[in-house]
Amino acid sequence: MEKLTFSLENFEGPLDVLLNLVTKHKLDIFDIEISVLLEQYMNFLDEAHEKDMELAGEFLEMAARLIYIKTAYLLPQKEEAEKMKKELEGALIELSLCREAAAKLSENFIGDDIFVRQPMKLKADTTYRLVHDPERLVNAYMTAVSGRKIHKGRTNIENKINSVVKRRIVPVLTKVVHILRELYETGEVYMDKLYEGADDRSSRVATFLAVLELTKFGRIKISDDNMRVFFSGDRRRKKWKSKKNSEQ
Amino acid sequence: MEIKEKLGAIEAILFASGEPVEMYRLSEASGVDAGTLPSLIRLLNERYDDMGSGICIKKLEGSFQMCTREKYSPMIRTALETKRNAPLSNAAMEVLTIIAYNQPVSKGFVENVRGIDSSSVVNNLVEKGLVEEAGRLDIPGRPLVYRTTAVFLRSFGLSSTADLPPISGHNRILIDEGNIES
Amino acid sequence: MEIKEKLGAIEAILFASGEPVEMYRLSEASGVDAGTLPSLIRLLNERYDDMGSGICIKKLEGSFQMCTREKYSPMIRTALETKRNAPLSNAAMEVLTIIAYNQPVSKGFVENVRGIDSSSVVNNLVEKGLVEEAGRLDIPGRPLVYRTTAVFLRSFGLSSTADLPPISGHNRILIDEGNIES
Repeated sequence: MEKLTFSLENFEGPLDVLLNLVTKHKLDIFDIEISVLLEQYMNFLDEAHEKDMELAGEFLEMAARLIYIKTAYLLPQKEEAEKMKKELEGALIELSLCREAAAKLSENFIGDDIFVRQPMKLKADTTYRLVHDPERLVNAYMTAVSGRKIHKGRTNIENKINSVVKRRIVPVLTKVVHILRELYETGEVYMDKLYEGADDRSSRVATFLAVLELTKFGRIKISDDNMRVFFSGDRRRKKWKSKKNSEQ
Repeated sequence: MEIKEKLGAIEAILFASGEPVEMYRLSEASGVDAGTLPSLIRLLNERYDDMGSGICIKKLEGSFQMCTREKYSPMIRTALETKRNAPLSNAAMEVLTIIAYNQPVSKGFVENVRGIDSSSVVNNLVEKGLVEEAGRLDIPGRPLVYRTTAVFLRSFGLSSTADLPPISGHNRILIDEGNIES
Repeated sequence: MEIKEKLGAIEAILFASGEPVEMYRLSEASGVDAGTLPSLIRLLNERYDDMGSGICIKKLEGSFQMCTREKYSPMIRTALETKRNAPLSNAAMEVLTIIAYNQPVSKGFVENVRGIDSSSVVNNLVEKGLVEEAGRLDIPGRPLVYRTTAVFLRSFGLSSTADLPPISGHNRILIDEGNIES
């Protein structure tokens, strides 16, 4: 497949990238091959990363989302995966329809060719005449100030996090990051340790899926007794072992 | 009042107001009842056509506005010494389209369709007068919702949002706003 | 160019300009030579007369200006004044209260609180006499600040801004804008 050579700044967010990948690789937008899309998307991110560009959170979030969908297909129950894939396809179809409509609409732009007049400056009395209950002021003020929170401050971020968590995307990604971090430090880690602090079901599922995904990618291996995970390459593991031996 | 005078009054009011004038206001001020108004406006426009006039009256949703004809724009630009504006960016067109076809919608809705924060693009469209706020959603955070304006209609040669070109097969982008804001 | 088109161009230019347009500029932009211009304007005016049009072209010292006819002035005034009977929009109410509870404040402050450019809403409140300018801020750009007026107090049955109904929790949004010069 042709390699993508465009860079991050040419794109309006991750959906835009996906849509380009779908078009470029002639994927069926109504039935996307998630693994192909994921691979291409990862290549794209790598390339963008190589150019020393800071990857915005939403680009990583999308990677996690794709990984999650792909992983969910490994589960015996495929409904969740199907649902999430459909959601993603829906979003892409929507965006492409929207682009089509935008292109069509912009052909009709005549705004620059039509001129209007400024209103005539007449001495007309435009003083406001209606009378209201002063309590209306409080209501309006409270609404105005409540609106402030969504633009500034924490609520916005919280909303964002909530919506992400609701889609259960971040848990898998954070678990992937968590596992890799553990492994980078030590080279090998006990499975139990990975589940430490993962009290709720979704968090445990996320850990499980993260391990599964990393194994499937060949990034990590699981010991025969299913007790430990380690990097596929042996080097670090030995290092860890020798370190451990010296501690003893 | 003679019809001639009614036509004159409508012209004078639209000319002086500059901005779009709502049907009821035009009716109230000119003394022409709202039912007759559209046919008189049609009469005026026919007259302008016949004479090859430089002006015409556009219907923009429930309002009327007097404007110049497209074909004279180069001459007007010379006289006013103005340049063409930079065309709308793809991002701006995209956001404008999302708002136009789904209005009224919140910034959150737009962000959801585009998969990227579009707040500054929306603000920019508001500054350009193509989009305006249209109340708030009755959900936590009470986000503002936006709709297109008369300037938008005029700029794209539409007289109502109902005239927006249909999106291939879909009339609306089907997302329930309620789900987005959860 | 046909005469019809020349007339159209003159109309369009005068319409869009609003202000008086010098003869040489009108001639240059419309492509009609200055010598012919007065006769074409006369032609247009005759036509307006015949139709009882609400507009006409006036000659002022080497310039031309398109205006409304005197006799329609009362109707125009009515049209402009009918706007004042329209109740304040929610957006206008919000902006009004932000100014009322934090006055004097700049448009920038209002925009900050609402997250959206509210310049036209503020202008509208000024036009309605509910809000007025109250000096400039001593910060870069020297933005104008606004305060409420006596009309505002009357509209809400208050005798002073000290009587504004209290707001639970926070009385003012604490953003220091700097010093105000009156």
